[in-house]
Amino acid sequence: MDKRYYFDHAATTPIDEKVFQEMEPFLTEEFGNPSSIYQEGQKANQTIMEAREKVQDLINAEDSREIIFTGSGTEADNLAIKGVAMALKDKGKHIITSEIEHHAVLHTCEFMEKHLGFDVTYLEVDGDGFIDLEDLENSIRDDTILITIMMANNEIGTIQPVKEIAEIAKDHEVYFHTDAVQAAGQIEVDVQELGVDLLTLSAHKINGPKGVGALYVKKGVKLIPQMNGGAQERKRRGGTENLAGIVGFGKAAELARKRLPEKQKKLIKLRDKIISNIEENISKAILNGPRGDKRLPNNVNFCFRYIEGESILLNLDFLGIAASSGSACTSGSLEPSHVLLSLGMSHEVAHGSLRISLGYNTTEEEVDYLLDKLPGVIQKIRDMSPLYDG
Amino acid sequence: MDKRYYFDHAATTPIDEKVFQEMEPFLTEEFGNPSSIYQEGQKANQTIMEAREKVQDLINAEDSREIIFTGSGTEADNLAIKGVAMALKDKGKHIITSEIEHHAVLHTCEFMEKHLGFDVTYLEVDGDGFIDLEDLENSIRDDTILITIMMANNEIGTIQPVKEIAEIAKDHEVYFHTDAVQAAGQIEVDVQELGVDLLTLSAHKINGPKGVGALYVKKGVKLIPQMNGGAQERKRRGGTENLAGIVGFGKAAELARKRLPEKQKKLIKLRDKIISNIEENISKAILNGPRGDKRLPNNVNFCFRYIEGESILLNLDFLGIAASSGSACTSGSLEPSHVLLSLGMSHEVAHGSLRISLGYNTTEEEVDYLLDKLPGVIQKIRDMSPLYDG
Amino acid sequence: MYSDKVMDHFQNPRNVGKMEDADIIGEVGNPTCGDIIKVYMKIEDDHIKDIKFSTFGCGAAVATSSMVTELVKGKSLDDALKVSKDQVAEALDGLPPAKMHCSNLAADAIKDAIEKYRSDSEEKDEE
Amino acid sequence: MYSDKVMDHFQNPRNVGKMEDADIIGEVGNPTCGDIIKVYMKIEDDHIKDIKFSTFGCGAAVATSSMVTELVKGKSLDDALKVSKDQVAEALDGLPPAKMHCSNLAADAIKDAIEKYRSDSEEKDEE
Ligand SMILES: Cc1ncc(COP(=O)(O)O)c(C=O)c1O
Ligand SMILES: Cc1ncc(COP(=O)(O)O)c(C=O)c1O
Repeated sequence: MDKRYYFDHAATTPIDEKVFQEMEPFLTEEFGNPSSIYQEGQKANQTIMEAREKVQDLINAEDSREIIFTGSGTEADNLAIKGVAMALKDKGKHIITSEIEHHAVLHTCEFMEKHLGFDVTYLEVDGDGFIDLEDLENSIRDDTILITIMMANNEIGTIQPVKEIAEIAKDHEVYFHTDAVQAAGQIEVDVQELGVDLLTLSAHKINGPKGVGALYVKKGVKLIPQMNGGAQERKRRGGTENLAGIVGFGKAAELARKRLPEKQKKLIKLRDKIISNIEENISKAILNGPRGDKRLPNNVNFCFRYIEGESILLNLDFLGIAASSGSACTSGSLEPSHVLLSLGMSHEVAHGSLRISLGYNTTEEEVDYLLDKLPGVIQKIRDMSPLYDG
Repeated sequence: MDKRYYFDHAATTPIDEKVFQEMEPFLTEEFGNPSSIYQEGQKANQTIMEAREKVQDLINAEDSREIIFTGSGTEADNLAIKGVAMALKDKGKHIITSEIEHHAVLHTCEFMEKHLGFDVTYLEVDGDGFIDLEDLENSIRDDTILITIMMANNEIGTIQPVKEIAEIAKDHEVYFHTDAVQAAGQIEVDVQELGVDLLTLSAHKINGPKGVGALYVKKGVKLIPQMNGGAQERKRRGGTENLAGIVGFGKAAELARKRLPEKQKKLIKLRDKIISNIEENISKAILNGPRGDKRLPNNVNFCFRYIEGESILLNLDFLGIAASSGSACTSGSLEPSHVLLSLGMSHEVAHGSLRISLGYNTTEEEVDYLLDKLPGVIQKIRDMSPLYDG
Repeated sequence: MYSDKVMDHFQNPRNVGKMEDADIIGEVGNPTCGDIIKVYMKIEDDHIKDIKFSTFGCGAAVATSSMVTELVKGKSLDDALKVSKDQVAEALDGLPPAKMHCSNLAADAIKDAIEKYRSDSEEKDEE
Repeated sequence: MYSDKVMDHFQNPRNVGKMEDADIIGEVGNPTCGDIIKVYMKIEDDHIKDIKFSTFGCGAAVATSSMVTELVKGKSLDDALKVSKDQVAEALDGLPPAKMHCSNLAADAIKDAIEKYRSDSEEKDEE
């Protein structure tokens, strides 16, 4: 196989070799059911405890029992929203979120509206994807029971003022959940410092395996379990644990924590190099999302006028480059990204977006290759476009 | 480590070497997100399609699109019950199940009662764990929308008359879901022949990995998705797919299908040897569940009077033997198994149960070791018991 | 996702480009839905003498544009009108279901061009 | 799940067995909840001269029975009464939280025995 250039770490990341090594025994000899009381089961149980502590450390939770392992980031988002909403429905049925949440949050909110009689406010965002704190505060009602606003956006890398949101939530005695799937491993995520009540993580975005996530639930927060079954996860999430997946998640969390400072420094440099290079070398390229500190270190997102995203991706793919246009999860849909539309962009422009997302192991050489190839690809597609006049 | 004798295949099974080999590439080089359109993603997507076809083959589904991959058997049970109930709630809010279902079904039914206003009938079972078909038919009401009865019981191995239940359900135009987690790989499971509408599977019970399950949903069956998020699984289950897990599930399904006839013959012989040996050599040993054809080939379950199950397990564990007392999932609880109580047993007797469950690779030598050690263990504990008079 | 033929036509589109001296230009789609196809034709003796296209759209939109121009080139206008979307998809060894309707507009662009050409001619005849 | 000490006392329970000539027998629990503990004592000079137990129950129930008999053996009845459940658990290097309450009844069995013994003695005194 020819060398591949992977620039889609926001969609998923390669599993770190060390993570795989940690998982392997639990896919071979060590197969006990963590609920069993004999040796094999106790070993499995112990292993999960250790993984839980590593995830705890990644987000500086007070107690490892505040971590509930789930089958994905999506499940953690579902559990947070449905679990809190059902626990507090007698207090009120109003939820506040933003227009640019991941579908795991947005579609769950829609589910609450459609099937469970909840009322949801979708906060608008500004041109860089930020919510307005005054807006947020004004939208809180007597019957508001939950605010769910993502820590960092998966498409445009906008980092929301989570700490300020948490303060507002606390002032009004409303629970605050944040989806930190894209933030963890990229920026510091300290649940105690941030003051959030619930927080979502996903292993496969931090060089861990797919199919395992976690929900942080601060001690004392009321939550009705959504996966009914056995007594696993202290009765808060039934189902035999994804033992190997959890072990991998633990190791990935440990590595992510250790690597953070160095990775951040490196990726910010690469990110800014890509942004300025594209702005210099490609006309009519519009950066989506903010610049600087408020942008994830690993995220670049541009709209290239007159052309459509999938064509860009396919052409890059021929050249060995993997990137994405909007969230990978939405690629089944034909609608342009809801995030870009929320920024105020026209459909036409939104169709022409390209997300380049970096990983801890992305090299400067890879970036140079991308920057060398991209202008030609954009030009080739523009030359075919009826909207482009040279 | 000393040799271990694993007799808890109903709790979980070792991952087959061939299954692990199939998974390994997807935990190392092949890490694409199945939703991505570039090479890596398409490869992952293709791989999931192939796994889906293998699971389809295991249960002889008409179309691979009838298989929804989930994060566990528990999730599949939750999806079946909640999904159908929410889709049909305008038609009626009555569900029929049995008293001896797995907690994944029972607790989901309780959730429907407590949180969503449904009404649930829990059918009683006879001394061998069978439901009464007349009882079932009589309990169907105008507002009944779903019958969920497990194909085979995880504790006592009772195989329910699923085909007959399906016919009754069809006569009354009620959907029928069956939890076949324990049946698949042990007896033939042919969804078309059985005539079921929904059916649950779990990979880790057939020598596949933990943390992946599947729900068969017959074409045309209405179901409201419960995991809201991306467009995965044809929009019926959001969340980035557990790629390696699904690959492993596919391989495990393929192997389970191929091994079935031989495995069945072998395990029935071993099972019946264990049963008759225990009955001959240990007094006051009561077989739980039926004998013969209507019992899972891999299941043995006895109550030993005057003693308590955990003590048996711990003593066996010292001797290298892993077995279980009731469902592994319930070992967190202090209540004796709800299944045994439903058979009409007293609490005291129910506490003294031992489940021995076999795998395709269980050998006669292992069985002989178990049978050699068990009487001594039982005697040792009885000698300590205030209820035992010699 | 895409067949090899779609990929080939996407990567090496036939008849791509604009035509300065086209007799007629057909156009379908709009930028909101993400696909716009323009076809430029030279027509002689009621036959498509030459044809070019430009497309704003996904891989399927480009490939169907390319394929349809191949299919109609040299054909009489009547025969060109008979080229259906299904034929285009078939000639490409199929399209993903999601793309069948929204990104398979190229045949419509041909029809649009031919209809415009004919109504232009009628107008001229009437003059 | 269990500490090494619990496992040791479970596997090699001290003072296990019945006592034919016990001065008094204490008993707690019932088979419904899954734990029954009987302690048999020989008492001399208000001290526990000998003690045995039999237990129907889980690993924790056996281990706490064994441990409590060790803790009270030779003690005066007053001192024996002071042995608490927490002390038993501590002496075993802890018990799983779920087992703390329901399977840690052995100290109660001691109390039951001593109380019975004392009320028996009072009756005798009154005779
Ligand atoms: C009958 C039955 N149903 C459902 C389950 C749950 O499956 P999983 O362990 O994959 O959540 C199990 C096993 O635990 C089972 O035995
Ligand atoms: C912000 C955000 N939330 C949630 C998810 C869902 O996580 P998972 O893929 O583990 O279901 C993703 C990624 O897909 C994400 O980027």
